[in-house]
Amino acid sequence: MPFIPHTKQEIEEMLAVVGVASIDELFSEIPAELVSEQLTHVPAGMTEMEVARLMTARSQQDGNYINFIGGGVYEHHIPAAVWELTTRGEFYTAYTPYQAEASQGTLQLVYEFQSMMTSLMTMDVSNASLYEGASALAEAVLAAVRVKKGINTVLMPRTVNPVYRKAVNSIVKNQNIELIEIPFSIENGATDAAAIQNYSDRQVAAVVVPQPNYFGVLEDVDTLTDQAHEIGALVIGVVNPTAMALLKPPGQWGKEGADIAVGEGQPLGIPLSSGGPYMGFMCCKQKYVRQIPGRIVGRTRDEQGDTGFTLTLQAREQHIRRSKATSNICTNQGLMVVAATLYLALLGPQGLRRVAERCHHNTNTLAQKLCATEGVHRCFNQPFFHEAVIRLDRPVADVLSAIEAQGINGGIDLSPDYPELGNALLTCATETRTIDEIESYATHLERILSR
Amino acid sequence: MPFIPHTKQEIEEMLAVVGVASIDELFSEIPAELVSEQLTHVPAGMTEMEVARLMTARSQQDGNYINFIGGGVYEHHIPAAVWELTTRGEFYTAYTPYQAEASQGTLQLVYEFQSMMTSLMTMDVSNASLYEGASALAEAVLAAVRVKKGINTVLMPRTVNPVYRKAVNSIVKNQNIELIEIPFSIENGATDAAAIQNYSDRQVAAVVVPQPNYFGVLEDVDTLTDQAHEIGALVIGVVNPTAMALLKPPGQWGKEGADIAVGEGQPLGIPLSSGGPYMGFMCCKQKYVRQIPGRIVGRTRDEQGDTGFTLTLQAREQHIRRSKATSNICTNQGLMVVAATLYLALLGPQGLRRVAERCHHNTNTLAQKLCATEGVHRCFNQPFFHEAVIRLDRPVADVLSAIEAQGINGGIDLSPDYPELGNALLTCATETRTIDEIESYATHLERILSR
Amino acid sequence: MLIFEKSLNGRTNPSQAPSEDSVIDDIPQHLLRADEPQLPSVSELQAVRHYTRLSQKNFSIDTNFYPLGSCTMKYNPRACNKYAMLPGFLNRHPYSSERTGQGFLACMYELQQMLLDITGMRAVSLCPLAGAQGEFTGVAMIKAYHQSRGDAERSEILVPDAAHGTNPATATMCGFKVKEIPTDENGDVDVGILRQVVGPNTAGLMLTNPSTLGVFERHILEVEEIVHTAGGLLYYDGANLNAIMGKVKPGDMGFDVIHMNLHKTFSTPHGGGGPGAGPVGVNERLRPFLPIPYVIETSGEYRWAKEDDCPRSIGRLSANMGNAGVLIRAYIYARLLGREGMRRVAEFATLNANYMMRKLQERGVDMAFPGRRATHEFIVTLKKLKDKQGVSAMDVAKRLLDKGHHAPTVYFPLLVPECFLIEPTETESRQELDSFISAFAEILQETETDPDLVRHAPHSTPVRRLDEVRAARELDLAWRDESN
Amino acid sequence: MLIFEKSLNGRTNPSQAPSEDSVIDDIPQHLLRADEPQLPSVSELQAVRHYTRLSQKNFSIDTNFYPLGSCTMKYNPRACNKYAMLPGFLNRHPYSSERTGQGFLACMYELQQMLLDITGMRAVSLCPLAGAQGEFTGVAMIKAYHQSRGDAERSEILVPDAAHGTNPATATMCGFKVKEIPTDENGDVDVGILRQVVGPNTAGLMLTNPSTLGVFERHILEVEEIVHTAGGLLYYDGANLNAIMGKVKPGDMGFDVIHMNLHKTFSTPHGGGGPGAGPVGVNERLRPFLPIPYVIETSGEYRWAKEDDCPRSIGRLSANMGNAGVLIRAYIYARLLGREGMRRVAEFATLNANYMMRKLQERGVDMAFPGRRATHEFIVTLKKLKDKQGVSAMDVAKRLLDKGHHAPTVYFPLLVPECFLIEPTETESRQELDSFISAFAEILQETETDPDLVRHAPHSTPVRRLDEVRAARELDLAWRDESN
Ligand SMILES: Cc1ncc(COP(=O)(O)O)c(C=O)c1O
Ligand SMILES: Cc1ncc(COP(=O)(O)O)c(C=O)c1O
Repeated sequence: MPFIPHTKQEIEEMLAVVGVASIDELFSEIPAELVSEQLTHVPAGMTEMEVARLMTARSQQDGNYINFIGGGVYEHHIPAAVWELTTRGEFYTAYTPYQAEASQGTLQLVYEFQSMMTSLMTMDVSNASLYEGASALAEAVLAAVRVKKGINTVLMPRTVNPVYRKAVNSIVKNQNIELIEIPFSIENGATDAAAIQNYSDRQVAAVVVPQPNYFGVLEDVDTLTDQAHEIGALVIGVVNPTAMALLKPPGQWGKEGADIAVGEGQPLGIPLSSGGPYMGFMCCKQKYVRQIPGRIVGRTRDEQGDTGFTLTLQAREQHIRRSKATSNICTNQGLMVVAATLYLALLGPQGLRRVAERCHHNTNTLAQKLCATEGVHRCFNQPFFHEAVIRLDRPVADVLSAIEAQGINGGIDLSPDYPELGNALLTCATETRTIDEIESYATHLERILSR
Repeated sequence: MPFIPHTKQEIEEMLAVVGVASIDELFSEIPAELVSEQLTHVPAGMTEMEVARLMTARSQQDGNYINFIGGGVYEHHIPAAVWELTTRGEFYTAYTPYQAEASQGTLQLVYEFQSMMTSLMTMDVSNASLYEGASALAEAVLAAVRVKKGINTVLMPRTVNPVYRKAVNSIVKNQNIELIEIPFSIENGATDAAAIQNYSDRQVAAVVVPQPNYFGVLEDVDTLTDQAHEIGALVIGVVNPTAMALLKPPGQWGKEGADIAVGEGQPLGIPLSSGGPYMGFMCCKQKYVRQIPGRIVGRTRDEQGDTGFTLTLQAREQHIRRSKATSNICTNQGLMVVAATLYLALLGPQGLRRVAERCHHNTNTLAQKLCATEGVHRCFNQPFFHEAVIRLDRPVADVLSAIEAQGINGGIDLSPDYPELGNALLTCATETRTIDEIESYATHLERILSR
Repeated sequence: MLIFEKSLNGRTNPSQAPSEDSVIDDIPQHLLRADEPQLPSVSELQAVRHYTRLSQKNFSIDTNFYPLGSCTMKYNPRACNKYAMLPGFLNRHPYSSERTGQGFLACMYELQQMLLDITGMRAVSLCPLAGAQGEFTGVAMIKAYHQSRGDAERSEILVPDAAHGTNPATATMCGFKVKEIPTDENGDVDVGILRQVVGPNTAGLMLTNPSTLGVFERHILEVEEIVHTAGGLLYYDGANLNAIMGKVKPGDMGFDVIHMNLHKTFSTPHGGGGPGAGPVGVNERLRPFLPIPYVIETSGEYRWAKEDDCPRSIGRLSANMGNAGVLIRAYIYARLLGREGMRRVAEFATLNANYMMRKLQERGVDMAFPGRRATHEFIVTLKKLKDKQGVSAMDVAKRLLDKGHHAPTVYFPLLVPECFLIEPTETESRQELDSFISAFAEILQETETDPDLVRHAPHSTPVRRLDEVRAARELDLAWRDESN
Repeated sequence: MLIFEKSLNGRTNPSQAPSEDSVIDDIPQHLLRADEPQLPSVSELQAVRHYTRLSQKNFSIDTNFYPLGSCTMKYNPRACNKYAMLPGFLNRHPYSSERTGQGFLACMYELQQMLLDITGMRAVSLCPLAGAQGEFTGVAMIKAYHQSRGDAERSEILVPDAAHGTNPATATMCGFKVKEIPTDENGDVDVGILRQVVGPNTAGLMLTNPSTLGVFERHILEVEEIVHTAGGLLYYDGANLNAIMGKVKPGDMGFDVIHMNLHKTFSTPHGGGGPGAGPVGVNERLRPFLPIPYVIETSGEYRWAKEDDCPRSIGRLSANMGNAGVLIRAYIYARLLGREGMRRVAEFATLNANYMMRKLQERGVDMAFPGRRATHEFIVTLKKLKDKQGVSAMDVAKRLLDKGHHAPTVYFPLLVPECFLIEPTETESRQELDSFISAFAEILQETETDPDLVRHAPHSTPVRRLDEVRAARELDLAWRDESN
């Protein structure tokens, strides 16, 4: 029996110990009318060899595209050591470190992760991960509303990733929280800072500030932060962690810094994988530590005075606080934290910075090459990072299909979410793209547009 | 600097400790005229990302053929756990277990491997691996000659894998050992047992007995063994380890059993990999334990009486016995032993037997399907296992090329090594081949031959 | 030692960073970072060695018996990892077109179909990223359902007192009030009280069955009738599906919505805390509200159902489409097991639990519900030991670590004093169970001969018992370079 | 506990064996096996858990500093493993045609070219499967060379007394007599004696340079002249190439034939004992004798040179074409390092060794050759400690294990009493070196304060000091089921 070690003789002996005649008798408390027939839509079991063959075929069916899509999820080089170590059984098959003494590996690693993330964000505190970027932003909104008791409004720039805005809304609307959209300048793609001033003192719990924003455009984070603080709102930064090796981190925005920083941890050593598993991160100022959700690891001492690590501040969590918990989150994305920690340790501050710089350089090159074709223009005149919006002279979807037929994933069609931008295409070239690939994209685009 | 952790400051401090001004000064004892210029044929270093790209392209260039080649190297299903564990750093990056107390993992594993191999072969002793099958056979010949002091002749059937015979000869001829070829019956492909009787008492150190032989033909191992023993020779069995789950093992051949058993361990969980690394195994009767080469692990006690494992009988080996050692072997194929041990543990006696049976079943099916085409015949009428020789009506090389163009590796052209067999093709279908693949081969063959 | 203590300014790993210099002078100075983040500067060997050694400080399934109740710590087949990590799966961008993902989507679609069969529900979405997000999704659907019918009064979610913490926490997150229903002395929901509590405010009841008390809720059909009659819906917390897979279907018990924990029942790894996957299944009534996206098939082509297809959906819960890599592992697991294997999971998980329960009883250990059959888990109570010897369940748990076994879940459910929730799972051999039972008996002996040995356990772990109070009082949550 | 002790008759792993029943009735009964081999019958989890736990009982590069002299235990980049394990490489059958292996062969060809450059030789074969087989190949070529000239008298191979055991053992295997050449007090070959010993019987001299004494052979050009003048050839044991790569080429020193240990210098893993790769390089003189196969290129196509191309070759040494997977790892390593990186390997390996040597000297440790520069390794002698304290080098070695460091090579070379051969390698950080130095100093302290602590070391390893005499006397080389 696959994965079941029992022999016939053992089964009999064990049934005798229990004092029943058959395994079915163990289920005798289940009302007879509920017991089901054989499953019909689960096929018969396969051997590992057969499964290997099936999965290899399935995975090859999906082809091998040269990727210029970003949109918050980035193809980066992942050092081989990252996943060779992350999948070690001791990390891969452990549970949440509830028994601290038997989990020092995971716990110390998470403490190191928290140290790395707080330093990258220049914040005081980090948790041990949330599900992914969008729900992390939702949790930040809920935390801000808890801090600002009684205020249920949060300002959400239209420059925030549309799927983030949708997911946040699906989650927070259940607590009657209202997200008010802040417009952006159609010239430069940046959030309209002045709009914040329309909200006077104490009406707004928080202002969300993306950096870079969904368009890759760099926001004037200092002004946005200061204005938000002026109207008494908290500032929730949504940032790309790779970018933070290069750009001013949330803790340094404006006079006081952002209050909470969240984002998608996928760029830190986590493969694209059709969308997951990824990892949301959340950092905050010390004073809000009891308001944030998710696990937190602390350094402490053991009975003999030696250093050790343990989960702490669990009184925020569902297994202790139940209906009064800061969140219902239990299982998080622990293994992705292992990968991210290894990634950051292998890259180091300079390595991460070089990756960020190269992404920018490549996207810059890409934008220039694409815009060399007639009818192709940059959408915004603002400084950008890592992603660029390009305007075409015809519907983007058709162009992307034609490019895909050449083995290239060209980017994201913005027109459904931002009709005001016309035929806008969001595209990106990380450090993994070579100049040949960038030129091939430009050449194909030119050919397609000249048809 | 890739893989070198030194910072500028450290280098300076370390040079100061040593008391030199520069690294070059550390090389001052090397005669100046010998110091070389920069390397010219080693390209500049690449990043891991670039190497990943290069190697992915190179590996994809080699295509993905459906494999019907055997010839002593077999495509088997390898459980995922085998290499996920074998490449754990603690196995992968350890050295030979010279410090036993710091190497109990490797040592116990090797002891378990020795236990598995001796049981599979029904022999008393196993070593901890040799390089691969052919050189293991050479070492067995050398050991036999050591046992039979003064006798330098060994009988080598023509049914033994030709590359094995060549390699053995390259190795043993340096000690003036003569290999005498024993012919085989052209009807049934089996070694001519009667030929052994031509050699009277005490002229022959050993007779090599393959099972199955290179053609996949099953030898009458009992008769061969008894006749060899009758003329006072040792018997060296060369066997396929998978087959030993099904076939009578060397220790049970004839009245007294073979004296030494060797072979290629590749079928036990080791990938094809263009020819290596594989693993030679060698087992023998207790009385010859001091004559065999290679490392051997023994179970013993520690200072407190607890069980532990250590290398033993090292007085046979080069690092102790130097010019009087049984062999010059030092580094062996340790990591392949890890894989083989895991493979055997995961398959178990019944699993291994099912693999052996399925290989036979599939090759049988393949032979039948191929021979359904006109002009294609089985070469031999003898029972076989795992491989089959097929005779075509035209040169095999051309047919194999045509089959290859269809994405199929059809087998081995025997005509260069066995011109007496005509257009003979050695082919094989392991448990990894599906009936569809077998039929596709037959269909393509029919089409090609009907041209 | 922390990785930071091995770090040295100026050390780099050039193999891991792009080698070409880049132009960034178009980014204005005031947007740039001035300082360097305190990430470690270590060599590749230092990183590999540090984290390899750290890993060895963990207990895990691959190294230890891990009978953690409610968590289903069973063998994670290595094949699931290997084939989920094929480059074709890893390298696909989530926003690339469905045309470029038919192999992946086929797996997802078939997984949906299998889950429907196993749960007896009518539609399923693979989106939720863990059990708790599955719960959120389910309760949000209940809310949307009542709202769609103008039934706005229903502001309460009922939860048994034995429920997992995520149940009440979820209800709150969805804007509901939580009402606890007590458990009767046999471990079933107190049906009498349930009858009194339900009413026009009842939005629904969340139930785990088998419950977190290690027993099957025998009054399930009565409970169903009470709640449905009152106009509430029934939510099934599928964390314990391992106990009944292939034997009973939640849909047949009358549940309207269910989440599953694939990281439990379908054996995807727990990864030291995650990731998981918490698909939700619904009956016809709730189908329109399912979260997006999920996979639909039209004439052999797979695609994501999104906003346009599902106008009444509760929407998205995350930026992407579920923990795809986890779902692929679950899919592989399901294919390896097949329909017969699914049923055997429940059977042998249950056999192992009942065997252990009986053996421990023979050694004098008290059960919380001695009159009941164990499901895939059971509850031990060490109250007598605490009262007599002053040795707590936590002490015994720590001492188990010394004997090479991970401790069971302690102090949950909250209503059983000094309790262990013990779940051996079906993949453990009898030898392993016996070894745990002997260790347990040895410890009980030690509580008499040398209670301090137990009170100060563990002794053989990388650290001794940790001071959790200090951890919470003197918060030290991140390393900072004091030398700077 | 052995895996066999976890085994139970009748337990199977159906996922791992073909599911269909097979027909085998055409095989006659007398050729079949009657009994079942005693392989373990364990579940997948039992196997995974057993071998995961076993692995943790090893010291390894990935977990410990491992300054094992002559073995070059440096970081094995994980990228080498990952990309060598790509399915395209793993799934190729060695007897498939060269057309189906151009990607693989390109790597092999380029590796040959790089090795030629590094060694200064004229042709190279990648066949030999380890250093010792490389030596065999080289000495067999020397034999073939003399034979081809009718120079049949040459029956002796000269070997310095400091040489690695494989050198004399190889000479014997090739049918030569071995003559040992002593070392002078500074660690160089005694040139005076060499002159006396060479003659018409001299087939060749095997030399390691830098030698196994941790010094560069300063008289190398003189030695070369003596041997060549006598009509012998010069064999270079390249085990220590790590010390001089990119700095000096063996070809320039006048060697006729050389082997390399790619599992040392090119950082392919040692794997607990292997596999290795021991390519041989030759100058023009020996080129015709190179073992087959090796890769040749004609107009952009790669193929194996075999019997027909190389009629005077010494032939094959194995059934296939070298340890391909090891060679790919070496190739990747070479590409990661590049030409500059190669040179740095030698430089920093040498810096680390000289630093350690000086630091240990400062702590009062005696060097075997205090007047010499260390190469990438150096020799410590603890004779004084043995004489005064009765604590042996082996005792100190075992005590080092307690401090978390693997011991250096002990009692080799044989001519230095109570010696340690210490090779830190270039990939270790100064922190790691300092930590070893402190541990060493601590142990020296302990030999005065508590010598028994050292004599009975190790104390913290999975087992205490093992009885090797018992192991050899009461041979127990395989487990047998005593219950049968
Ligand atoms: C009974 C029960 N319900 C819900 C959950 C929450 O699931 P998750 O941790 O995947 O969010 C758990 C997990 O421990 C559980 O045991
Ligand atoms: C100096 C020297 N020569 C030769 C060898 C033999 O190499 P291998 O172990 O690869 O056979 C070694 C290996 O330890 C060595 O150190």
